[in-house]
Amino acid sequence: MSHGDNVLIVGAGIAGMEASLMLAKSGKKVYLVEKLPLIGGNTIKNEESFPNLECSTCMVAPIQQAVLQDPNIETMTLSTVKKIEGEAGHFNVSVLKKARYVSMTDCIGCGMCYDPCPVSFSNEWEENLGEKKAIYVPTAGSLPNVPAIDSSRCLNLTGQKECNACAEACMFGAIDLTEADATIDIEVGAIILAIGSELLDASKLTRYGYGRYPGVYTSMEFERLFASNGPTAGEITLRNSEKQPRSVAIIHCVGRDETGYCSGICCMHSFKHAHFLKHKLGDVKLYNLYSDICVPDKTYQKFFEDIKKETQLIYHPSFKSVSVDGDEEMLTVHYVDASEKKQSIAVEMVILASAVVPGGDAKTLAGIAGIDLDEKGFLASRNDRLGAVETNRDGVFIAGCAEGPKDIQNSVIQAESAVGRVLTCLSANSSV
Amino acid sequence: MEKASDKHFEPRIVGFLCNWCTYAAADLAGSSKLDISPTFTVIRVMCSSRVDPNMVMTTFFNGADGILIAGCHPGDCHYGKGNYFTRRRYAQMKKVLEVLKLDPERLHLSWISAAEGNRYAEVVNAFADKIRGLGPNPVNKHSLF
Amino acid sequence: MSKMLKMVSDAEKSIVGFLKYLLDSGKVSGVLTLRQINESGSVDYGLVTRSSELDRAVPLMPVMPVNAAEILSNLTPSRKPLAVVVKPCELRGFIERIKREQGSLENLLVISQTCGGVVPMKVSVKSKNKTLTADYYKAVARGEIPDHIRPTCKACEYFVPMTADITVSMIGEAVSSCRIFLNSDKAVSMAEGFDVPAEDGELDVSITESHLVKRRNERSRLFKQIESEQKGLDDLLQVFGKCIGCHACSRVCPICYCTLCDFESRHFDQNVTLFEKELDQKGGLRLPPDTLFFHLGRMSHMSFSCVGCGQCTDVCPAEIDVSAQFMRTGEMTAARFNYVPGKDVSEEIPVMVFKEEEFQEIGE
Amino acid sequence: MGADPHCGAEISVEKETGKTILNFLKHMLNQKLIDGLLMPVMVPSGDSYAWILMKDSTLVDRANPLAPVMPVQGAKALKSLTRKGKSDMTVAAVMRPCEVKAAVELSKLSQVNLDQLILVSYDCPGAIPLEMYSQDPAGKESHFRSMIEGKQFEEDSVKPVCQFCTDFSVPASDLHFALAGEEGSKPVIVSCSEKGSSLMDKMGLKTSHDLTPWENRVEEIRKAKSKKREEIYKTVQHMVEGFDNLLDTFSDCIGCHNCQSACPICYCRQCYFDSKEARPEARFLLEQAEKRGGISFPQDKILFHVGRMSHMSLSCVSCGLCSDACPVSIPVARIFSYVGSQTQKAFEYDAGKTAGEALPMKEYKMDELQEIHEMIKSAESGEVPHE
Amino acid sequence: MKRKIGVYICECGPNIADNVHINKILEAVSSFGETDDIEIVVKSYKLLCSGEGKEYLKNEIEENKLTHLIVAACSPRDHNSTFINVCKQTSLNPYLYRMINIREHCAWIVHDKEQATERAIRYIRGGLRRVLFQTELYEKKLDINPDVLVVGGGIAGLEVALSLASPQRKVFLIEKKEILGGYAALYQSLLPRQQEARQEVQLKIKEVTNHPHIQVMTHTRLDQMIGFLGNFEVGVSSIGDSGTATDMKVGAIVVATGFSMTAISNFPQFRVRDGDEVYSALDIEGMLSEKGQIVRRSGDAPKSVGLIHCVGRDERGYCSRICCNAMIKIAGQIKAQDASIKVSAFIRDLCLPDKMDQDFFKEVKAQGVEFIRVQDIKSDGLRVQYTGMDMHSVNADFDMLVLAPAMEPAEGTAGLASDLGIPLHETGFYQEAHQTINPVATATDGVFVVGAAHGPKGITDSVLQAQAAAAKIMSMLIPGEKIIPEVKVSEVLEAFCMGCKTCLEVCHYGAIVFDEEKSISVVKEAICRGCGNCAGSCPSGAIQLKHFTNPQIYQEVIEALR
Repeated sequence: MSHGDNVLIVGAGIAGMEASLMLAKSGKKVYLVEKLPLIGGNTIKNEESFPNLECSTCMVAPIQQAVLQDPNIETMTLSTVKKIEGEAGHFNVSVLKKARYVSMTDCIGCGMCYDPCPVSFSNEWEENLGEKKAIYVPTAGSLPNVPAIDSSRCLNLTGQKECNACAEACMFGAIDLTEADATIDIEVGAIILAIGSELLDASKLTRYGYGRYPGVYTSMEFERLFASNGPTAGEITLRNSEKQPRSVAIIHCVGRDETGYCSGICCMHSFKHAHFLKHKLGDVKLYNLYSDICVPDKTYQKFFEDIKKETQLIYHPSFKSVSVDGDEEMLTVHYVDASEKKQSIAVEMVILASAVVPGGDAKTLAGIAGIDLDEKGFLASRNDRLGAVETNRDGVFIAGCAEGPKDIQNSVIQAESAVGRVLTCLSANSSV
Repeated sequence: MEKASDKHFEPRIVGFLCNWCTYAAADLAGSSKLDISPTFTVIRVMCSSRVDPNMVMTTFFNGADGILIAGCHPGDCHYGKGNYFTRRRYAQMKKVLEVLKLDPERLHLSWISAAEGNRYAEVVNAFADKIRGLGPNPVNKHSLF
Repeated sequence: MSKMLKMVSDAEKSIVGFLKYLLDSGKVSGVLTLRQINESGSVDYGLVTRSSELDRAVPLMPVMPVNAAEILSNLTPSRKPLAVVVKPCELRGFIERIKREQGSLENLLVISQTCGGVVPMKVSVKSKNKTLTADYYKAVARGEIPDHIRPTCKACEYFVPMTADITVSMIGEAVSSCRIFLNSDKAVSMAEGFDVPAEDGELDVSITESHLVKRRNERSRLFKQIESEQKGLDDLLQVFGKCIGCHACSRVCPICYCTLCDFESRHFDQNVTLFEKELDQKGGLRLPPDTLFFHLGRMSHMSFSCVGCGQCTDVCPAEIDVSAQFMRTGEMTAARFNYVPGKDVSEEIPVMVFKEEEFQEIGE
Repeated sequence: MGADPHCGAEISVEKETGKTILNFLKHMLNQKLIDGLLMPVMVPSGDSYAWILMKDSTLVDRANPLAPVMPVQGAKALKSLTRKGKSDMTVAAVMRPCEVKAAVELSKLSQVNLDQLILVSYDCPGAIPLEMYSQDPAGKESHFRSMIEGKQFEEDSVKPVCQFCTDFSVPASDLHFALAGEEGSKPVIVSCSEKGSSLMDKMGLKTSHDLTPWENRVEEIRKAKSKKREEIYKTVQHMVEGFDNLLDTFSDCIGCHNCQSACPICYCRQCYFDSKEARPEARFLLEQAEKRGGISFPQDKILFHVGRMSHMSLSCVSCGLCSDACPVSIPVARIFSYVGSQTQKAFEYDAGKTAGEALPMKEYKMDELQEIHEMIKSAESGEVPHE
Repeated sequence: MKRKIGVYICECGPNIADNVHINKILEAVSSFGETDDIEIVVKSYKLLCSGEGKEYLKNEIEENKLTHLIVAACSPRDHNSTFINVCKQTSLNPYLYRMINIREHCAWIVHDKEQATERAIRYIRGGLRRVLFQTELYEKKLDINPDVLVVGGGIAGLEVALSLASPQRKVFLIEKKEILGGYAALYQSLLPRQQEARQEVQLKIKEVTNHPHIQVMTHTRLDQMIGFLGNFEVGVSSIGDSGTATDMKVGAIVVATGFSMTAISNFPQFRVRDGDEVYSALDIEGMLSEKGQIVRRSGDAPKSVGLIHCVGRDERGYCSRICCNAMIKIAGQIKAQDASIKVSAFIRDLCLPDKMDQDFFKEVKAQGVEFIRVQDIKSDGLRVQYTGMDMHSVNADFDMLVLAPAMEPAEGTAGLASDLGIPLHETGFYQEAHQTINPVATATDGVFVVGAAHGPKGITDSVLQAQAAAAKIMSMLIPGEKIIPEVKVSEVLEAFCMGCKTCLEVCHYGAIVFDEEKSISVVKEAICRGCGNCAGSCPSGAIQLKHFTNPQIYQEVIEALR
């Protein structure tokens, strides 16, 4: 198989994984580059995904397994793309593979090394709601089931102390604190960028009081709070007290105005959260503050209609008018209603449905790949085929939330679509 | 019949778990090193709908003190609709055991998703405790079966 | 001169005592015997592993809930020694099954009795066994044929077990005592250490011979009766005409070991078009079909192995005396091959062997 | 097929109802409205009946549409005729309501094809146990006749299940002979389906007859019988509730599985419990015995019956054939009738009432059986489920 | 033949070794077969999933001439495939091997070492019993036909055809109308995403019609389909009097039958009489591409236009996703035509889920279009009566009204669905195989649904789905290669099947068919996914799931009850 048949996929979220599997199935060699120590992306942070409230792990785990077991897919975790040269058909790519300090082949994921590690820090993957050791897997059931060492935390690697606790605990000699970062050069015929997205940093929008009041959560924080494999094992309890909230306000469209677009998924996400709360906590007072209800799918409105019964919908014409203040215990949500009247509600918990924004590394990657960003900072599609996966650089395609906010379904569709374009191009190249 | 009183009674509990959800949950429980009743024997099937009444009844009358059937939550079936049929067959078997008052509590159905490692442990242990409370399956207690 | 145990208590007590010894001494790990399982007097076959469980054992009870031959097939080959108490015809049935690879004698200690016959199920179930036994044992002790036993039992010539390791003498024995004959070395070694020491002794032929005569007479009477009733196919229809085709007879038959009888198999379901043809010819036809055919077929398959246990008659919902019919046909076919079903494992089943020079008369 | 009669017509009356019906059918045959008739005919030995499919009308005279006994369930006869597809000839079968119900159940299992069948039923006073009948055929014949003519539908000389049968009239048949009218009323032919009414049109029957008196009478009897039913079910309850009672009730069972082979609903070619794979290994049997001090033979004594309940009780039509077939007189029929009534209630299903209705185990609804989820919840939250 | 079972216990370093007594297990297991004539080879190894481990296992199998293999280690979900691959490199059929999970199910969850050991032994003995009942199974390789049938010549159908057609893969494109392009071809201008790509639709049509490997059949409908992924046989016929029928063989089918729209006269709350100046959004599209501008029937331009969104949304039970954009576009065009025209858009919610939409909306709003949010709205002729969010009821008159009715399934959808064995969603659109992770596939393997036939969507999403389906097909049906269907499928035991069709009705994939001749069920192995629902439904065990047969499962049960 010529290098022209190889494909580089950046980002191992649902889009990247789906694309990898399909390309592998059609006999292409796939390099799947992921910056985190685990694959699965944001999907696996959701316990249940809308609209069917289907268990995400049940959906995604088989896909993760398949990716890791596929002989045609070389998964590179903790890795980032540093250089892309050449053109469609033959790109030269160099990938920086950060040291994991744990051997992927020798480690069998028994987790004996966690306890001995003397230091622990808050776990970003768990939205800092949980702790992790310097040697860690982001969450129970992470795949690949091999821990990594956080070089910025490890006493030994930061030179604070000659600590070998983990290495001593490991019976497989899988831990090597001397491992060094490596740069790997690969040749591929096509590239799919599926680096996903992030949520708008809610603390930037001070009026919502995020970071100021412990009772204010981002939607992703709440996801982890609800997740049965999350930091609280699925117990919905308030940050500062162990209590369950008795009243919750879910604020839609956080940052819609600032970002200048509707993220399309927050409404469903927020309704899902209302549903979670109702079902886990029983008698809890719920408010959903919205200005537009965006449920663009044949199944979504029904979902919305069902949830409507469980929460109190509050319409407000202006995003600007919504703000949160209060104290450790109680929060007050202020807004201006349809007839221009100031209103406020008192709640114990606020969940902010923050806008979906480009990943922090989008800009850099765009630079490396030599492709345009759109004015929102997402990777720009050329869409001269009316589709939205081509970029201005031939042979480089985009998929998933990297291209713009999307739900799982549309990420998957776009990933498959990108694969379609790749296969058509490669076969065009080869048939020539 | 003896109740929780009999101390050293270690029940024999059989669990038919679907490969995609509950078996995965069992694995998660394992890798989370949770404490799970050693009286519970897992039997893996691809889908909970594979478990047929013959199998359950035979297992029961050959002395299982408890039988757990567990699969994906309704709607999440890896095979589309399998667990809806599981539910019907379970309802039928359960009904028969109820009508005959043959300790219907010894037969239990549960939906446990792949992420619910903790819940798996809870369900299994709670079930094991209930069975301990019920005492041995009467078919094991005399020579007439 | 073979060995025997001279017991002072009645046959039932004696043999139960012996069985307890076998279990307690660990010489066997299980005992298959009839048990009385409730106050109302229901009897089943139980495989018992605890000697306390033998308190409800009634090994010699003149009933036959199931023909033990099939049970023995399921219990064997056994990797541990078992003692089994069965009636002579059950043993013969088992021998026939062994010839068909449906079990083995390995690790079995076979105990049987000189059998006074068993009572029909309906009787045994209704009278719940208690009442009938007393008179029954008296009659047996007197060497007579008891009343209300199965007609087939009355006509049974093989009431002396042929291949048992141990024979409990019943016919012509005093009710209050009994003799247990140890016919094999296995039996003798099993009895070693039992509180009653083995002494020399033979089963008293004169009694059995005289009893045999009585049975023979019953037998010929029964068969004459059948002959007088039936000459040809029409008469068979008389007998089997009311058959409801439930095939219970084949299901309880110790010889019919097939899991799925050919007559229930798919190539016996007819296409409706076939019915239509037949209907055009005959103007009328019976549904479900093949009721008579089934019996003829079954006769041709197993009658030469029929041990005349009489289960089939007992279970027939239409009250057809199936076993009499099969015994008679059986005797005729078996006689033809001078073959005695269940006599000896080494004796081959007629249909499994042939001799060059046999049956010259056929085809001439 | 709807179970409510559309219309009724009085028919030319012989002194005897059986004859009347026979003539009616003969007429259908001669008019070529049907190509064949399936009816009970006395067997040569004269002490039982067999199902005969007949074509020429001379044979018809030998048949007895109102046979006092039910040795073979009519649905079984129909199954043997149409299992492998519908016939080109139209066959009318005269059967008891429970036989028609069984036929309808079997049609849902594609064992009987109703397309070319005309199911003819009649108000059934019940069937006389075969055992009793064969002891005194002549006597029972006249007794049964007197029951019909005297319109006695609450007789105790019939099988126990018949005594409390509430579906003794107008099931899912096409034509039905209304016999249970008031004193002295004449038999009325009632059509219960499109097929039925079109036949009656063809025969030029004016279907103006008022059915209410008959319906009232039937309702009356039904009330009485359902009362009896409740009483009997109570006694059955005691027989089957709990391991010990169940064990005692079936203690005489010899495992011949004849209840199953007589059952019209048990359509399996080989019952799972007779199959090789259901037969335990010798080793396992001894292990079990060692664990429990002993085991009983036949091994599946209880398992078989409970297993059978969990399979066919949903379709049980309480015809009582299983009891007739039991060599040790276990009241299987009453037991299965009771269990069936319970399981059918649970699925809001009425066996044999409506053709074309899906069998409970063949379909599902997404949001059904919520009580199960409740049960699961409560069970897992530690409380004891239901009660 | 003497059976020789190898039992290999993976110590998994300390994970298993520390929590169970390996030696006790070895002892207990070695005694298993003594009474039957089975030879047992039982050993433990440090780490079987390691490179050396696999080598070791491979040699063990060959050297000991094992007939069966048990690996007692971690969860089969981790390493079953690992050891299957090991078997595949040896003479041992991988289906005579069984993996026993003594880590997640014993060592890690039972914290009393004795008990954990007892568990492990129980599981392994169960495996030993079971593996003896397992049978060799073999993969089948099926030839495939790479060609594809596309039903519907709208934008999605065109894209599928173009993405797939190649010298190795022929594409048949059937369209019931006589022209290609569908709705997309009617649009005079396209939504923000594709403004500069207007002519692209026309280009695609040309490209398709001239493509050497695409056979276009307009005025043609699909009549019937049989077969399975890789091997479908399809019958199509031309609509109308001639009705000539054609049969074709293809490997996959893509349904791109698009959508339809209810006439605006069908909504009771909006009374429209003939000649009223009330139009549907589509009428306006037509008007624009025809006349190049928006005018009343009289020919003069309207002074005021009312745009009513979400018409039929409640009735249909879903939001059609593109109407807001479409209407905003029209509003913009009216303003562009004459800024003095008063344009009022009556909205329920603004559904603008694309990153570009919001700007587009602001742009248009800036042109002076007034957006009025209503809770309830009706109209009679040109008079609109609405209730705002402040609950006030208002009347307004316009000299033109434009309604945006919901997108609905194209007519014939239900019929085609049953021909192709695809379930319908309650909204009447086709139901996808899995809404989130398999959105373009359907219950029938090898049949795909794309574009608005799948649900309301715009051109971009339709094209994406089209390319997605194309990709699925390209990765499934590679010209010249074979496909390997599931091996662990159900099989009917002819001798026992009574043909009650229960299995047939519970099967979700239509993998079981009825053989009228024999009057029994028959499993289509190429379609069966091996869930075993059929086996669970059969009262007599006449249908069995290979590798999960009753005897096999029951062996585990027996051991569990010991």
